[in-house]
Amino acid sequence: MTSSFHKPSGSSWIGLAEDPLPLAEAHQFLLGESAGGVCLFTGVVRRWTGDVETPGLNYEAYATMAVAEMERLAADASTRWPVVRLVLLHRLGNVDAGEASVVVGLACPHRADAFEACRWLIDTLKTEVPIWKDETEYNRITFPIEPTML
Amino acid sequence: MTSSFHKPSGSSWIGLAEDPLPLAEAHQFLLGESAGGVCLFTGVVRRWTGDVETPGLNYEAYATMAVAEMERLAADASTRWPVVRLVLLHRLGNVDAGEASVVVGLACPHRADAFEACRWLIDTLKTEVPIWKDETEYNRITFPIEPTML
Amino acid sequence: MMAVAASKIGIRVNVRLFSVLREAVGVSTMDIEAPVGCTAGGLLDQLAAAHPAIHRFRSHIRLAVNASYVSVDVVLGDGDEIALITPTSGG
Amino acid sequence: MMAVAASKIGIRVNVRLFSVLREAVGVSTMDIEAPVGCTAGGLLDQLAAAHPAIHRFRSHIRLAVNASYVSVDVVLGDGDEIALITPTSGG
Repeated sequence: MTSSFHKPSGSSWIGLAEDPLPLAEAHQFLLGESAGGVCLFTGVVRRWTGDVETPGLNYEAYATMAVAEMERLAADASTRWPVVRLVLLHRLGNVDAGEASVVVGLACPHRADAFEACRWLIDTLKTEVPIWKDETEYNRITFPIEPTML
Repeated sequence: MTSSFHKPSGSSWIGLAEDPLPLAEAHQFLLGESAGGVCLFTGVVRRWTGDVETPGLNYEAYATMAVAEMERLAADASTRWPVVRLVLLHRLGNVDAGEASVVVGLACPHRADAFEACRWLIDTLKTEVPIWKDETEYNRITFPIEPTML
Repeated sequence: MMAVAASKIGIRVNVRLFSVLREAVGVSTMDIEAPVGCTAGGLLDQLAAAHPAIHRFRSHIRLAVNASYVSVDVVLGDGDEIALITPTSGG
Repeated sequence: MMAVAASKIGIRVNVRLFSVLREAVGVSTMDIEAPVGCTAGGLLDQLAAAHPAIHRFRSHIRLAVNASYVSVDVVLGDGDEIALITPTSGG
Protein backbone atom coordinates (compact mmCIF):
# COMPACT_ATOMS: atom_id res chain seq x y z
CA MET A 1 0.00 0.00 0.00
CA THR A 2 2.67 2.46 -1.00
CA SER A 3 0.79 4.08 -3.88
CA SER A 4 0.22 7.82 -3.77
CA PHE A 5 -2.51 10.06 -5.14
CA HIS A 6 -1.41 10.26 -8.77
CA LYS A 7 -2.55 13.29 -10.71
CA PRO A 8 -5.53 12.57 -12.93
CA SER A 9 -5.58 12.83 -16.70
CA GLY A 10 -9.36 12.95 -17.33
CA SER A 11 -12.19 14.78 -15.60
CA SER A 12 -12.25 12.51 -12.51
CA TRP A 13 -9.59 12.17 -9.85
CA ILE A 14 -10.14 9.02 -7.80
CA GLY A 15 -7.64 7.56 -5.40
CA LEU A 16 -6.88 5.58 -2.27
CA ALA A 17 -3.47 5.86 -0.60
CA GLU A 18 -1.59 6.25 2.65
CA ASP A 19 -0.26 9.70 1.80
CA PRO A 20 -1.72 12.89 3.26
CA LEU A 21 -4.57 14.09 1.03
CA PRO A 22 -3.55 16.70 -1.59
CA LEU A 23 -6.31 19.13 -0.60
CA ALA A 24 -5.09 22.25 -2.40
CA GLU A 25 -4.43 20.30 -5.61
CA ALA A 26 -7.89 18.70 -5.36
CA HIS A 27 -9.55 22.12 -5.08
CA GLN A 28 -7.47 23.52 -7.92
CA PHE A 29 -8.35 20.53 -10.12
CA LEU A 30 -12.07 21.38 -9.73
CA LEU A 31 -11.79 25.03 -10.72
CA GLY A 32 -12.21 25.92 -14.36
CA GLU A 33 -14.13 27.97 -16.88
CA SER A 34 -17.18 25.74 -17.35
CA ALA A 35 -18.22 25.06 -13.77
CA GLY A 36 -20.03 27.84 -11.95
CA GLY A 37 -20.36 25.88 -8.71
CA VAL A 38 -17.66 23.90 -6.93
CA CYS A 39 -18.54 22.01 -3.75
CA LEU A 40 -15.69 20.42 -1.83
CA PHE A 41 -16.26 18.25 1.23
CA THR A 42 -13.37 17.33 3.52
CA GLY A 43 -13.78 14.76 6.25
CA VAL A 44 -11.43 15.30 9.18
CA VAL A 45 -10.63 12.97 12.09
CA ARG A 46 -12.11 14.70 15.13
CA ARG A 47 -10.00 14.66 18.28
CA TRP A 48 -12.87 15.19 20.69
CA THR A 49 -16.31 13.60 20.82
CA GLY A 50 -17.69 15.02 24.02
CA ASP A 51 -15.05 14.15 26.62
CA VAL A 52 -13.63 11.22 24.67
CA GLU A 53 -10.31 11.85 22.97
CA THR A 54 -9.42 10.16 19.69
CA PRO A 55 -5.70 10.50 18.94
CA GLY A 56 -6.26 9.10 15.45
CA LEU A 57 -7.88 6.38 13.38
CA ASN A 58 -6.65 3.56 11.23
CA TYR A 59 -8.38 3.06 7.88
CA GLU A 60 -8.37 -0.36 6.24
CA ALA A 61 -9.76 -1.16 2.80
CA TYR A 62 -10.45 -3.95 0.38
CA ALA A 63 -8.48 -1.78 -1.93
CA THR A 64 -9.13 -3.22 -5.38
CA MET A 65 -12.87 -3.26 -4.72
CA ALA A 66 -12.85 0.11 -3.00
CA VAL A 67 -11.31 1.77 -6.05
CA ALA A 68 -13.74 -0.06 -8.35
CA GLU A 69 -16.68 1.10 -6.19
CA MET A 70 -15.40 4.67 -6.15
CA GLU A 71 -15.19 4.58 -9.97
CA ARG A 72 -18.72 3.20 -10.12
CA LEU A 73 -20.08 5.91 -7.79
CA ALA A 74 -18.34 8.59 -9.86
CA ALA A 75 -19.94 7.19 -13.03
CA ASP A 76 -23.34 7.07 -11.30
CA ALA A 77 -22.98 10.68 -10.17
CA SER A 78 -22.18 11.74 -13.72
CA THR A 79 -25.39 10.17 -15.02
CA ARG A 80 -27.48 11.88 -12.32
CA TRP A 81 -25.93 15.35 -12.33
CA PRO A 82 -24.11 17.47 -14.96
CA VAL A 83 -20.65 16.83 -13.57
CA VAL A 84 -17.80 18.84 -15.09
CA ARG A 85 -15.11 17.55 -12.73
CA LEU A 86 -15.07 15.20 -9.78
CA VAL A 87 -12.65 14.36 -6.96
CA LEU A 88 -12.91 11.32 -4.68
CA LEU A 89 -9.83 10.62 -2.59
CA HIS A 90 -9.64 8.52 0.57
CA ARG A 91 -6.71 8.03 2.85
CA LEU A 92 -5.67 4.67 4.35
CA GLY A 93 -3.55 3.60 7.29
CA ASN A 94 -3.01 5.82 10.30
CA VAL A 95 -4.64 9.27 10.17
CA ASP A 96 -3.93 11.56 13.09
CA ALA A 97 -6.69 13.62 14.72
CA GLY A 98 -7.03 16.91 12.85
CA GLU A 99 -5.97 15.41 9.54
CA ALA A 100 -8.24 14.81 6.56
CA SER A 101 -9.34 11.23 5.82
CA VAL A 102 -11.50 11.87 2.76
CA VAL A 103 -12.10 14.61 0.21
CA VAL A 104 -15.06 14.69 -2.19
CA GLY A 105 -15.39 17.46 -4.74
CA LEU A 106 -17.83 18.28 -7.49
CA ALA A 107 -17.68 20.95 -10.16
CA CYS A 108 -20.99 21.53 -11.95
CA PRO A 109 -22.36 24.39 -14.06
CA HIS A 110 -24.75 25.36 -11.23
CA ARG A 111 -24.39 25.23 -7.47
CA ALA A 112 -27.49 23.18 -6.58
CA ASP A 113 -26.13 20.23 -8.57
CA ALA A 114 -22.66 20.58 -7.07
CA PHE A 115 -24.07 20.49 -3.51
CA GLU A 116 -26.44 17.58 -4.17
CA ALA A 117 -23.92 15.43 -6.02
CA CYS A 118 -21.24 16.08 -3.39
CA ARG A 119 -23.58 15.14 -0.56
CA TRP A 120 -24.74 12.03 -2.38
CA LEU A 121 -21.17 10.94 -3.09
CA ILE A 122 -19.91 11.19 0.50
CA ASP A 123 -23.08 9.56 1.89
CA THR A 124 -22.90 6.72 -0.63
CA LEU A 125 -19.16 6.27 -0.20
CA LYS A 126 -19.72 5.64 3.51
CA THR A 127 -22.24 2.85 2.94
CA GLU A 128 -20.96 1.25 -0.27
CA VAL A 129 -17.18 1.50 -0.47
CA PRO A 130 -15.36 -1.26 1.47
CA ILE A 131 -13.31 0.93 3.80
CA TRP A 132 -13.37 0.56 7.57
CA LYS A 133 -12.14 2.84 10.31
CA ASP A 134 -10.77 1.39 13.52
CA GLU A 135 -9.67 3.43 16.49
CA THR A 136 -7.97 0.51 18.23
CA GLU A 137 -5.77 -0.24 15.19
CA TYR A 138 -4.36 3.29 15.18
CA ASN A 139 -0.58 2.99 15.54
CA ARG A 140 -0.95 -0.76 16.16
CA ILE A 141 -0.89 -2.58 12.85
CA THR A 142 -1.05 -6.30 13.62
CA PHE A 143 -2.00 -7.63 10.21
CA PRO A 144 0.37 -7.79 7.25
CA ILE A 145 0.08 -4.93 4.78
CA GLU A 146 -0.21 -6.48 1.35
CA PRO A 147 1.92 -4.76 -1.28
CA THR A 148 -0.37 -6.02 -4.06
CA MET A 149 -3.54 -4.49 -2.62
CA LEU A 150 -3.48 -1.56 -5.04
CA MET B 1 -11.84 49.76 -2.54
CA THR B 2 -8.24 48.75 -2.12
CA SER B 3 -8.68 46.59 0.95
CA SER B 4 -7.58 42.98 0.79
CA PHE B 5 -8.78 39.81 2.51
CA HIS B 6 -7.11 40.24 5.89
CA LYS B 7 -6.48 37.09 7.85
CA PRO B 8 -9.04 36.52 10.59
CA SER B 9 -8.34 36.40 14.29
CA GLY B 10 -11.51 34.66 15.53
CA SER B 11 -13.50 31.72 14.23
CA SER B 12 -15.07 33.61 11.30
CA TRP B 13 -13.32 34.99 8.25
CA ILE B 14 -15.52 37.49 6.45
CA GLY B 15 -14.33 39.81 3.71
CA LEU B 16 -15.07 41.81 0.59
CA ALA B 17 -12.20 42.98 -1.62
CA GLU B 18 -10.92 43.33 -5.17
CA ASP B 19 -8.09 40.85 -4.69
CA PRO B 20 -8.23 37.29 -6.01
CA LEU B 21 -9.83 35.05 -3.38
CA PRO B 22 -7.37 33.26 -1.07
CA LEU B 23 -8.90 29.83 -1.69
CA ALA B 24 -6.16 27.61 -0.26
CA GLU B 25 -5.90 29.78 2.87
CA ALA B 26 -9.69 29.69 3.27
CA HIS B 27 -9.71 25.89 3.13
CA GLN B 28 -6.78 25.66 5.52
CA PHE B 29 -8.51 28.04 7.96
CA LEU B 30 -11.48 25.63 8.17
CA LEU B 31 -9.48 22.52 8.95
CA GLY B 32 -8.83 21.65 12.57
CA GLU B 33 -9.22 19.09 15.29
CA SER B 34 -12.80 19.78 16.34
CA ALA B 35 -14.61 19.80 13.01
CA GLY B 36 -15.30 16.42 11.41
CA GLY B 37 -17.00 17.92 8.35
CA VAL B 38 -15.78 20.82 6.24
CA CYS B 39 -17.92 22.00 3.32
CA LEU B 40 -16.41 24.60 1.02
CA PHE B 41 -18.38 26.19 -1.82
CA THR B 42 -16.61 28.18 -4.51
CA GLY B 43 -18.57 30.21 -7.05
CA VAL B 44 -16.73 30.63 -10.33
CA VAL B 45 -17.53 32.99 -13.24
CA ARG B 46 -18.60 30.65 -16.06
CA ARG B 47 -17.28 31.49 -19.50
CA TRP B 48 -19.99 29.68 -21.43
CA THR B 49 -23.74 29.62 -20.93
CA GLY B 50 -24.86 27.60 -23.92
CA ASP B 51 -23.33 29.43 -26.89
CA VAL B 52 -23.03 32.76 -25.09
CA GLU B 53 -19.54 33.71 -23.96
CA THR B 54 -18.96 35.74 -20.81
CA PRO B 55 -15.40 37.09 -20.70
CA GLY B 56 -15.93 38.24 -17.14
CA LEU B 57 -18.20 40.04 -14.70
CA ASN B 58 -18.00 43.19 -12.66
CA TYR B 59 -19.18 42.99 -9.05
CA GLU B 60 -20.40 46.14 -7.29
CA ALA B 61 -21.40 46.38 -3.64
CA TYR B 62 -22.83 48.71 -1.05
CA ALA B 63 -19.74 47.69 0.80
CA THR B 64 -20.38 48.83 4.39
CA MET B 65 -23.82 47.23 4.36
CA ALA B 66 -22.61 44.13 2.51
CA VAL B 67 -20.01 43.44 5.19
CA ALA B 68 -22.58 44.10 7.94
CA GLU B 69 -25.03 41.69 6.28
CA MET B 70 -22.34 39.04 5.86
CA GLU B 71 -21.57 39.35 9.59
CA ARG B 72 -25.27 39.06 10.38
CA LEU B 73 -25.67 35.93 8.21
CA ALA B 74 -22.60 34.36 9.84
CA ALA B 75 -24.11 35.04 13.28
CA ASP B 76 -27.46 33.59 12.14
CA ALA B 77 -25.74 30.45 10.83
CA SER B 78 -23.97 30.01 14.16
CA THR B 79 -27.28 30.05 16.03
CA ARG B 80 -28.82 27.50 13.65
CA TRP B 81 -25.92 25.04 13.28
CA PRO B 82 -22.96 24.05 15.48
CA VAL B 83 -20.41 26.09 13.56
CA VAL B 84 -16.75 25.61 14.50
CA ARG B 85 -15.34 27.84 11.78
CA LEU B 86 -16.84 29.87 8.96
CA VAL B 87 -15.53 31.57 5.82
CA LEU B 88 -17.47 34.09 3.74
CA LEU B 89 -15.40 36.00 1.20
CA HIS B 90 -16.69 37.85 -1.87
CA ARG B 91 -14.69 39.47 -4.59
CA LEU B 92 -15.49 42.89 -6.09
CA GLY B 93 -14.59 44.67 -9.31
CA ASN B 94 -13.62 42.79 -12.45
CA VAL B 95 -13.54 39.01 -12.20
CA ASP B 96 -12.39 37.13 -15.30
CA ALA B 97 -14.20 34.02 -16.49
CA GLY B 98 -12.76 30.98 -14.74
CA GLU B 99 -11.92 32.92 -11.59
CA ALA B 100 -13.69 32.58 -8.27
CA SER B 101 -16.11 35.32 -7.20
CA VAL B 102 -17.22 33.93 -3.86
CA VAL B 103 -16.14 31.33 -1.34
CA VAL B 104 -18.32 30.04 1.50
CA GLY B 105 -16.97 27.50 3.94
CA LEU B 106 -18.30 25.79 7.04
CA ALA B 107 -16.53 23.56 9.53
CA CYS B 108 -18.92 21.66 11.83
CA PRO B 109 -18.53 18.56 14.02
CA HIS B 110 -20.69 16.54 11.59
CA ARG B 111 -21.06 16.68 7.83
CA ALA B 112 -24.83 17.13 7.55
CA ASP B 113 -24.60 20.45 9.40
CA ALA B 114 -21.63 21.60 7.32
CA PHE B 115 -23.51 20.92 4.06
CA GLU B 116 -26.76 22.52 5.21
CA ALA B 117 -25.17 25.62 6.70
CA CYS B 118 -22.96 26.12 3.64
CA ARG B 119 -25.92 25.82 1.28
CA TRP B 120 -28.00 28.19 3.39
CA LEU B 121 -25.19 30.77 3.55
CA ILE B 122 -24.57 30.94 -0.20
CA ASP B 123 -28.31 30.97 -0.99
CA THR B 124 -28.99 33.69 1.57
CA LEU B 125 -25.95 35.74 0.55
CA LYS B 126 -27.34 35.91 -2.97
CA THR B 127 -30.69 37.33 -1.89
CA GLU B 128 -29.73 39.44 1.12
CA VAL B 129 -26.25 40.89 0.69
CA PRO B 130 -26.16 44.10 -1.40
CA ILE B 131 -23.79 42.93 -4.12
CA TRP B 132 -24.63 43.11 -7.82
CA LYS B 133 -23.00 41.48 -10.81
CA ASP B 134 -22.97 43.26 -14.13
CA GLU B 135 -21.61 41.80 -17.33
CA THR B 136 -21.68 45.10 -19.21
CA GLU B 137 -19.55 46.83 -16.59
CA TYR B 138 -16.75 44.29 -16.95
CA ASN B 139 -13.60 46.20 -17.94
CA ARG B 140 -15.69 49.39 -18.35
CA ILE B 141 -15.80 51.20 -15.05
CA THR B 142 -17.71 54.42 -15.68
CA PHE B 143 -18.56 55.37 -12.11
CA PRO B 144 -16.09 56.64 -9.59
CA ILE B 145 -14.73 54.03 -7.19
CA GLU B 146 -15.11 55.47 -3.73
CA PRO B 147 -12.05 54.98 -1.56
CA THR B 148 -14.15 55.25 1.59
CA MET B 149 -16.51 52.43 0.71
CA LEU B 150 -14.70 49.96 2.90
CA MET C 1 -48.51 67.54 14.35
CA MET C 2 -45.57 65.94 12.54
CA ALA C 3 -46.95 67.09 9.20
CA VAL C 4 -47.05 70.69 10.43
CA ALA C 5 -43.53 70.51 11.83
CA ALA C 6 -42.32 68.85 8.65
CA SER C 7 -43.37 71.76 6.56
CA LYS C 8 -41.33 74.07 8.75
CA ILE C 9 -38.07 72.22 9.50
CA GLY C 10 -36.35 69.87 7.07
CA ILE C 11 -33.78 67.10 7.49
CA ARG C 12 -31.00 66.26 5.08
CA VAL C 13 -30.39 62.68 4.08
CA ASN C 14 -28.00 61.00 1.70
CA VAL C 15 -29.46 58.60 -0.87
CA ARG C 16 -27.29 55.83 -2.30
CA LEU C 17 -27.95 54.20 -5.68
CA PHE C 18 -26.32 51.07 -7.07
CA SER C 19 -26.32 48.86 -10.13
CA VAL C 20 -29.26 49.43 -12.49
CA LEU C 21 -30.58 52.39 -10.46
CA ARG C 22 -27.20 54.12 -10.48
CA GLU C 23 -26.98 53.59 -14.23
CA ALA C 24 -30.55 54.68 -14.93
CA VAL C 25 -30.48 57.78 -12.74
CA GLY C 26 -26.89 58.58 -13.66
CA VAL C 27 -25.57 59.27 -10.15
CA SER C 28 -24.49 57.07 -7.26
CA THR C 29 -25.43 59.45 -4.47
CA MET C 30 -27.93 62.28 -3.89
CA ASP C 31 -28.29 64.76 -1.03
CA ILE C 32 -31.98 65.22 -0.41
CA GLU C 33 -33.99 67.51 1.82
CA ALA C 34 -36.98 65.85 3.43
CA PRO C 35 -39.62 66.97 5.96
CA VAL C 36 -39.09 66.05 9.60
CA GLY C 37 -41.05 62.89 10.33
CA CYS C 38 -40.61 61.68 6.77
CA THR C 39 -40.58 57.88 6.53
CA ALA C 40 -38.31 55.80 4.33
CA GLY C 41 -41.39 54.96 2.23
CA GLY C 42 -42.30 58.63 2.02
CA LEU C 43 -38.84 59.45 0.75
CA LEU C 44 -39.12 56.69 -1.85
CA ASP C 45 -42.44 58.22 -3.01
CA GLN C 46 -40.71 61.59 -3.37
CA LEU C 47 -37.80 60.04 -5.33
CA ALA C 48 -40.09 57.96 -7.56
CA ALA C 49 -42.07 61.10 -8.43
CA ALA C 50 -38.88 62.96 -9.35
CA HIS C 51 -37.08 60.16 -11.23
CA PRO C 52 -38.90 57.98 -13.79
CA ALA C 53 -36.15 55.34 -13.46
CA ILE C 54 -36.80 54.97 -9.73
CA HIS C 55 -40.55 54.87 -10.41
CA ARG C 56 -39.97 52.07 -12.94
CA PHE C 57 -38.01 49.87 -10.51
CA ARG C 58 -40.06 50.82 -7.49
CA SER C 59 -41.81 47.50 -6.85
CA HIS C 60 -38.40 45.78 -6.74
CA ILE C 61 -36.72 48.21 -4.34
CA ARG C 62 -35.96 47.34 -0.70
CA LEU C 63 -34.88 50.14 1.59
CA ALA C 64 -31.91 50.30 3.92
CA VAL C 65 -31.15 53.03 6.44
CA ASN C 66 -27.59 53.34 7.73
CA ALA C 67 -26.64 49.96 6.25
CA SER C 68 -29.58 47.92 7.59
CA TYR C 69 -32.76 46.83 5.85
CA VAL C 70 -35.81 48.73 7.17
CA SER C 71 -39.54 48.68 6.61
CA VAL C 72 -41.12 51.56 4.69
CA ASP C 73 -42.65 53.10 7.82
CA VAL C 74 -39.37 53.79 9.66
CA VAL C 75 -38.94 57.51 10.36
CA LEU C 76 -35.79 59.10 8.96
CA GLY C 77 -33.37 61.20 10.95
CA ASP C 78 -31.12 64.05 9.94
CA GLY C 79 -27.93 62.75 8.32
CA ASP C 80 -29.29 59.27 7.62
CA GLU C 81 -27.96 57.31 4.67
CA ILE C 82 -30.77 55.70 2.69
CA ALA C 83 -29.93 53.02 0.14
CA LEU C 84 -32.31 51.86 -2.58
CA ILE C 85 -31.56 48.14 -2.96
CA THR C 86 -32.70 46.47 -6.19
CA PRO C 87 -32.62 42.65 -6.27
CA THR C 88 -29.10 41.55 -5.40
CA SER C 89 -27.08 39.24 -7.63
CA GLY C 90 -23.89 38.45 -5.78
CA GLY C 91 -22.32 35.03 -5.66
CA MET D 1 -27.91 -32.38 -11.22
CA MET D 2 -25.64 -29.63 -9.90
CA ALA D 3 -25.73 -31.14 -6.42
CA VAL D 4 -24.59 -34.48 -7.77
CA ALA D 5 -21.75 -32.94 -9.78
CA ALA D 6 -20.84 -30.77 -6.79
CA SER D 7 -20.19 -33.77 -4.64
CA LYS D 8 -17.77 -35.12 -7.24
CA ILE D 9 -15.72 -32.14 -8.40
CA GLY D 10 -14.63 -29.22 -6.18
CA ILE D 11 -13.61 -25.63 -6.89
CA ARG D 12 -11.10 -23.58 -4.96
CA VAL D 13 -11.96 -20.03 -3.94
CA ASN D 14 -10.17 -17.38 -1.93
CA VAL D 15 -12.06 -15.75 0.93
CA ARG D 16 -11.10 -12.25 2.08
CA LEU D 17 -11.83 -10.95 5.58
CA PHE D 18 -11.52 -7.37 6.81
CA SER D 19 -11.98 -5.25 9.91
CA VAL D 20 -13.94 -6.97 12.71
CA LEU D 21 -14.15 -10.29 10.82
CA ARG D 22 -10.40 -10.37 10.21
CA GLU D 23 -9.80 -9.65 13.89
CA ALA D 24 -12.40 -12.15 15.12
CA VAL D 25 -11.35 -14.99 12.83
CA GLY D 26 -7.69 -14.10 13.11
CA VAL D 27 -6.79 -14.30 9.41
CA SER D 28 -7.28 -11.96 6.47
CA THR D 29 -7.53 -14.62 3.78
CA MET D 30 -8.59 -18.28 3.52
CA ASP D 31 -8.33 -20.78 0.67
CA ILE D 32 -11.49 -22.85 0.66
CA GLU D 33 -12.64 -25.84 -1.31
CA ALA D 34 -16.30 -25.74 -2.31
CA PRO D 35 -18.55 -27.97 -4.39
CA VAL D 36 -19.11 -27.07 -8.06
CA GLY D 37 -22.35 -25.12 -8.32
CA CYS D 38 -21.87 -23.66 -4.85
CA THR D 39 -23.45 -20.23 -4.47
CA ALA D 40 -22.00 -17.27 -2.60
CA GLY D 41 -24.72 -17.76 0.01
CA GLY D 42 -23.90 -21.47 0.22
CA LEU D 43 -20.27 -20.65 0.87
CA LEU D 44 -21.29 -18.19 3.57
CA ASP D 45 -23.38 -20.96 5.20
CA GLN D 46 -20.32 -23.21 5.16
CA LEU D 47 -18.10 -20.48 6.66
CA ALA D 48 -20.66 -19.55 9.32
CA ALA D 49 -20.90 -23.20 10.38
CA ALA D 50 -17.11 -23.45 10.69
CA HIS D 51 -16.42 -20.07 12.35
CA PRO D 52 -18.55 -18.80 15.24
CA ALA D 53 -17.30 -15.23 14.56
CA ILE D 54 -18.67 -15.33 11.01
CA HIS D 55 -21.91 -16.83 12.31
CA ARG D 56 -22.19 -14.00 14.81
CA PHE D 57 -21.82 -11.25 12.17
CA ARG D 58 -23.73 -13.13 9.51
CA SER D 59 -26.82 -10.91 9.29
CA HIS D 60 -24.56 -7.87 8.69
CA ILE D 61 -22.42 -9.42 5.96
CA ARG D 62 -22.72 -8.45 2.29
CA LEU D 63 -20.94 -10.62 -0.26
CA ALA D 64 -18.63 -9.54 -3.06
CA VAL D 65 -17.19 -11.77 -5.77
CA ASN D 66 -14.13 -10.57 -7.64
CA ALA D 67 -14.50 -7.05 -6.20
CA SER D 68 -18.22 -6.52 -6.97
CA TYR D 69 -21.21 -6.88 -4.67
CA VAL D 70 -23.30 -9.94 -5.56
CA SER D 71 -26.55 -11.51 -4.39
CA VAL D 72 -26.39 -14.70 -2.35
CA ASP D 73 -27.58 -16.87 -5.26
CA VAL D 74 -24.69 -16.14 -7.62
CA VAL D 75 -22.81 -19.33 -8.52
CA LEU D 76 -19.09 -19.33 -7.73
CA GLY D 77 -16.38 -20.27 -10.19
CA ASP D 78 -12.97 -21.83 -9.64
CA GLY D 79 -10.45 -19.20 -8.55
CA ASP D 80 -13.05 -16.61 -7.49
CA GLU D 81 -12.21 -14.15 -4.74
CA ILE D 82 -15.07 -13.84 -2.25
CA ALA D 83 -15.09 -10.97 0.22
CA LEU D 84 -17.22 -10.84 3.35
CA ILE D 85 -18.12 -7.17 3.75
CA THR D 86 -19.30 -6.03 7.17
CA PRO D 87 -20.90 -2.56 7.40
CA THR D 88 -18.41 -0.08 6.00
CA SER D 89 -17.26 2.98 7.93
CA GLY D 90 -15.10 5.01 5.58
CA GLY D 91 -15.25 8.78 5.34
